[in-house]
Amino acid sequence: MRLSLSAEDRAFRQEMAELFTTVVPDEVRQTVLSGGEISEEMFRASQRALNDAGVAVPHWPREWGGRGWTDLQRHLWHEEMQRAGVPSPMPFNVSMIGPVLIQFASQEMKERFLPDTASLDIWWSQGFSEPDAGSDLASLRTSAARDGDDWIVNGQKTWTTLGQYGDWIFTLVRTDPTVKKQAGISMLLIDMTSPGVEVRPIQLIDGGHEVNEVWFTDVRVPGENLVGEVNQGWTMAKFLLGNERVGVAPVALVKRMLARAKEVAGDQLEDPLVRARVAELENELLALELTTLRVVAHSDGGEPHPASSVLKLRGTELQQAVSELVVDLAGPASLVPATADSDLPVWARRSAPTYLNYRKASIYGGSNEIQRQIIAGTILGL
Amino acid sequence: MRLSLSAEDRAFRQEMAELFTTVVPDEVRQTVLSGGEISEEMFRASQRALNDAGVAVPHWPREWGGRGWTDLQRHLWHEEMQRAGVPSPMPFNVSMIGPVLIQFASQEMKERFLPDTASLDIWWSQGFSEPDAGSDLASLRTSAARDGDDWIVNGQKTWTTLGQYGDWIFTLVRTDPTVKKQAGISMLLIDMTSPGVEVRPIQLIDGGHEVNEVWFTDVRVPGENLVGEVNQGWTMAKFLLGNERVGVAPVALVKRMLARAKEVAGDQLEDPLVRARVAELENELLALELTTLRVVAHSDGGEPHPASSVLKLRGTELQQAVSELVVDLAGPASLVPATADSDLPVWARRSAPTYLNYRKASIYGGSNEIQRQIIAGTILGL
Amino acid sequence: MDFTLDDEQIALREAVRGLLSRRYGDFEERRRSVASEPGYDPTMWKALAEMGALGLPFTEEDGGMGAGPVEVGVVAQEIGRVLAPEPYLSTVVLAGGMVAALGTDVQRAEVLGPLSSGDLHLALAHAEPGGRWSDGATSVTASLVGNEWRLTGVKEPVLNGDAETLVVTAALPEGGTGGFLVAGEAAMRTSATAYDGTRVSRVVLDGALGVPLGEADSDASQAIGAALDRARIIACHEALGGMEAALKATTGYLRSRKQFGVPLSTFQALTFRAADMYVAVELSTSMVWWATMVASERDASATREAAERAALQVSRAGRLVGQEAIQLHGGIGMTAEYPVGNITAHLTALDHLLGDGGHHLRSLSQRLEGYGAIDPLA
Amino acid sequence: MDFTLDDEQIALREAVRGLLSRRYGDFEERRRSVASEPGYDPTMWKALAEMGALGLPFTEEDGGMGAGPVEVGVVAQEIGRVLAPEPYLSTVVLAGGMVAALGTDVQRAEVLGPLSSGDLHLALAHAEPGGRWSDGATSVTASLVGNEWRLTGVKEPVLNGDAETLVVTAALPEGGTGGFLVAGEAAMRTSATAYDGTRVSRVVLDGALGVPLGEADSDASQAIGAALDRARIIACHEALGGMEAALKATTGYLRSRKQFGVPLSTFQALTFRAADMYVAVELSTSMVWWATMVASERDASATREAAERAALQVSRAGRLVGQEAIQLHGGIGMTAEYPVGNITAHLTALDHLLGDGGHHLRSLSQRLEGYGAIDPLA
Repeated sequence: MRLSLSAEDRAFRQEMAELFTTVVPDEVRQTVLSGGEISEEMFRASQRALNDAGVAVPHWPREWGGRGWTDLQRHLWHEEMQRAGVPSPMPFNVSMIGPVLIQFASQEMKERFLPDTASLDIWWSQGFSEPDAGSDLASLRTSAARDGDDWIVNGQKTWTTLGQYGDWIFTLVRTDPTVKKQAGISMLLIDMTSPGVEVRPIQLIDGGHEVNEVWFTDVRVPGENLVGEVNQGWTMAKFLLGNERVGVAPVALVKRMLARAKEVAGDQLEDPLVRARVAELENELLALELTTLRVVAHSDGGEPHPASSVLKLRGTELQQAVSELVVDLAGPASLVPATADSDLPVWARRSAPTYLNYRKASIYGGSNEIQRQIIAGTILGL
Repeated sequence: MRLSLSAEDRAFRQEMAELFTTVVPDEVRQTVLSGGEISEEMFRASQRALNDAGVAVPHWPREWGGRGWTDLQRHLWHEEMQRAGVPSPMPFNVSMIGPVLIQFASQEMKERFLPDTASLDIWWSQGFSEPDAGSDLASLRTSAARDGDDWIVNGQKTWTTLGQYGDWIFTLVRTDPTVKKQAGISMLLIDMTSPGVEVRPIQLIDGGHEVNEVWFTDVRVPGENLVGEVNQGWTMAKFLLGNERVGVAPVALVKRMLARAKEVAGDQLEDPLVRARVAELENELLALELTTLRVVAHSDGGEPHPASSVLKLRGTELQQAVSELVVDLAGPASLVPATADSDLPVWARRSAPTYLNYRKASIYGGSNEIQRQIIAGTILGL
Repeated sequence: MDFTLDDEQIALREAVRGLLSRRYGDFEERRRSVASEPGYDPTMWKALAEMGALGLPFTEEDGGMGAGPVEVGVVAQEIGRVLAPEPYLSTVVLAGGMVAALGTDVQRAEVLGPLSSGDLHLALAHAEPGGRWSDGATSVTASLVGNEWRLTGVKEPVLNGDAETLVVTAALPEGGTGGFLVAGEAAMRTSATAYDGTRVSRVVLDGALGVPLGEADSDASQAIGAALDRARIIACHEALGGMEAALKATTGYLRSRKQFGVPLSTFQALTFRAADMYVAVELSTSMVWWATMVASERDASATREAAERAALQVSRAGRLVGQEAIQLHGGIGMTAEYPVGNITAHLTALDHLLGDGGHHLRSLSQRLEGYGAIDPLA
Repeated sequence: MDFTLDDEQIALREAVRGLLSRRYGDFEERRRSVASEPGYDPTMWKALAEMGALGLPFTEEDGGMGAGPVEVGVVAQEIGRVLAPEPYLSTVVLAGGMVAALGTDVQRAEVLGPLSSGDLHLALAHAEPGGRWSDGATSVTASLVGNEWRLTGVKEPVLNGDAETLVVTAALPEGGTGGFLVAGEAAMRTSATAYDGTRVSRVVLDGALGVPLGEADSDASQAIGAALDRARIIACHEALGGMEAALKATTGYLRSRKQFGVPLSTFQALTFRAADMYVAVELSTSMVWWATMVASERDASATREAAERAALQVSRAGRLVGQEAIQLHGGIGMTAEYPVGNITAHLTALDHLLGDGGHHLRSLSQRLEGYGAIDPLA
């Protein structure tokens, strides 16, 4: 048992804090810190800067740009990044397709894709969810049929986050409809400029455009774009989803939200009920942060720590609770749109759409019901 | 829509309030109002007094002592009774076996049992639950085998509330083990002084003795003690359980608990967090009371109002929440037993056992899980 | 004690429901109304007027229908059920209610008659930047210049503030707050569409001419507060309609949507949560109708308390129902083209329009010593 | 940053767990110990002493083992797991901790050595009727009669107050609070068994002779508060052991118990609630070990805050876990002969012993402006 960081980790943390505030464009950081919307260009510029500084993909193998850090160091990296207002490297690239390629792809495919994946010169979209599949991913229907060396893809993906910026999309497709549903799935990389690929926006309740439908109509995909072996896609999907475990609790983000709520609360912080609500949330958040630290400090090399399963569940709950607090602090000002000509502060006018937007947090990326199922089933044996 | 009671109902309410404070022994009422424990004698004296005043079984048919009141009047009767600190007439008698006998028993059996049931000269116990049945009542195992005109009963019942005072017990017994489980059940009335009946106390976590196991070993029961027809027991059980609907939300009781909490809170009521907690509970309780009124004002003769299903669920939740509040108000004084030589107020020393005791409220008499299942299934069609 | 609608009230409900569901039964139509100018359907507004719905809260002498909170609540529930964007709450209930509360006989007849017939659009400019649901005004001030009242300051947010006539509250020179009628064009107004589809405006007054509602220069805070309380109760009805619709959509979805080869209603963890939504809706229903009866039959102080109680209950319930409705739907609940997420958005907006749960709880908890236990039958 | 026990600590845990589970693995044995005099098993107490568990918090000079909060926490968790009735928290942690905090070198050696060897029983008389977890004493007063300190007043509740020696806090003549050693027989004591099986006493002092702990007549409130904070953290460990046991019993029950012909674990609404219990236990675990490390490595003010944070978290979690454990068991969870309900009772008692969640939340919320965000790595 030791409370403090080692001298080495403390120095590392310091180094990260300095690095993030120097290499990433100030405009990006200020936009993030003030709760603004980040443009495609900002995302790309930020990740390019991180990659140039060698800190975009620290968890990858060294030969592809990794750093061989401990999980604790990766945690510190991530937390300092959040704290500095630096957008996380695009997860579709660095946490999803990157590791899959490293694990399953041919050397040739790795060389072709990994460098641009790390730098976000290729912006990847995720083509997993389908309208009729939801949490039951394996029942997907998008088909890929052989045509010579190529594949002809037809079908529809949905909930494709930031798909409007995507250069390529990694998809799960059904390559063998005759076998058990998990067995007939493959992973295919598709250039989103290919004829027959159409991205259609889905407008969300907060008014934003964040997710998309991606339609494939007779899209021809070269055979070399198949990752690994045919019908091995389910294995890759499970590998990919399992990789999400570290750093999934958005602790630093929620901390920043809550600290900001205290700042903007003004006089309302004199109200004992508001104080108690904030103090309770701070405590819950501390418990989550400490749980994250418990997990990352002891997960090197071994099995995932069982407590890691609580991180996403609790993290999204707290994120939602803090966003709800902010709407209540905003009060009637929450009714005024951020874009309106108004005397009211922008944080207040952004509060309700943000609250509504975060309702997604407990749905996407493994809903909280799925998380509870994992805890009940895998950990508690129920 | 009309807010006020009709002049008639208002007069009725007044009449009830006066009646309860005059006919029921003061000792009983003071014990109830101060949160003390009611003895067997007090229960019997109180119900006898109510019966003598003609208000023990108002919902029965007139020929057996009923009054032909509206559901609203019955509600007012019940609320005023609670408010006056009068223990409700024993539910096993007046709400369970009484109505079953009225509906299913022979004229002879009615004449034999109903008057003593109304007056509590027979104290009935309920013999439904079994150790391996729980909420799945129909899987009961206690058997009754024919022996000439008699039945020989073997088996075990459990969670028999106040069984230590019981004179008779109405039981569900398996009379035909060869058919579908619901089909082979009958209802048998058993004199608890019969040889082979043994009542064993179950000590609860609050230290009290409130429930019992009842064991039957070759208990001989005269054939005339069978209610209605053989193998008709499941119908009676369903009828009985369905009868519990009106007045199941212990609104007046919880209101009294909460009003008392405000009284004893003293200085703590200056704390805004305590005030808010009390105010929120009061509001929740008002919503429940109004829902009860909505139900009773419109359920005469027809189907039960769908909202009636929320009454027990929410009533027990609030009862538990108020009992938890009282422990917190008591603070460290809650650690001292009520029986100890102490300077600390008795309410504080009773608070924790009461809180623990009320955990039963969401388990017994149709657990809250069963209530949610009824709502989801019957009302929402899920 | 009677919680049932009479035959006339039921007929009203069916008529309004029929009208609204013909227009907005297809949710795409609601989106279209919101997206077009003026943010709702003027034809529907006229139809509501013809049905008598707009005049319900006003006396016949004032040109209204002489009905009361129960009837207005009936209409608001139906509006909430389909998220109809017509400005019933803002124009009829808030602005009209303020004129009814403060205006002279002549003013009431002049304003409420045309309002009831759908010919006059009215908006209430009461909220002020930085304010939190107070009865009075502080940052907009009224001053007497010669014998004319001139109003100066900013009002925001103002629902549907691009109306022809504004009802403006303003701080009076001698203290207290008064109400004024201001011609729309006398103010500088900018409008935008809020996240729930409502039109909200910023109204800047720079010496705008105001006609005092009722007696000039006498504090009307109490009457303003009473009008707000009545509007709070009607807002609860609108929320109730929304909650019922969200619950219905959710149970329908659980029954029909399949996952892992079986309907979602097979998953007990989900159906139990739907049951909890139902409980919340039923409890709110009781509380809101009770508050409506209090508003019909009792005085302003009883109505204030009832309005706070109903608003607190509906705030809690609305959050639970809105959040769970989205969660139980999954991704589709987040989309703008599906009703459920929009209901949640509107419940959120209603919750913060006239005072949220925390606001009312604070107020209720200040009066705790005034009684032992609440007795709704007293 | 390291949340793992070292080998020695693991060995300690295994040894204590082995000892306790041999004695109390059968829950009936625990009931027997509680029902007999003195409310626990003196043989077990001696065995704990021999294992070194009683001396863990005290320095070797004082006759202890020179270990720290981590080791004491390890023992408390195991005690909580089987609800062992031995008065570890009251005698070693609370009373012994107070002597360690306030006593002179000589006093510490005189008291803590025999305490560590199990030869001296000690109880802390600090709580006062009507008091709510304050650091100081008010109703028991100390006064100097000649050159002897005389204590007068009532202490209640006192855990295991029939001990040979009492550590009594008392208000000093010049203000502030001091600690005193009082011979058990110098007080009038009545004892009873609390609802969770703990022995609690009322201690009446009527001019009882008290030997000042440390310097006479100097305010020791801060040191008393610091000792209480350390005990709060250890109480959290005891609760943690109880919560883990309750969760384990509940999942075991859901797996094995059949209803409607299938195991309860078939019902998703139940398994999801078990998952929420697990979440609460994990979060508490993190917080309690963190607070323990703070107590080991940081100053009194950091430890106070950490103790409050841990106690708040454990209060919330303990209620959820205790309530749900009973509910998911159904009727059997209510019975005295089954462990789960008793765990809930003990969690309730621990929650109200040294300050409940609300108490600590109040305190934490007063310091809100002191920081932007909490940084446990700072």
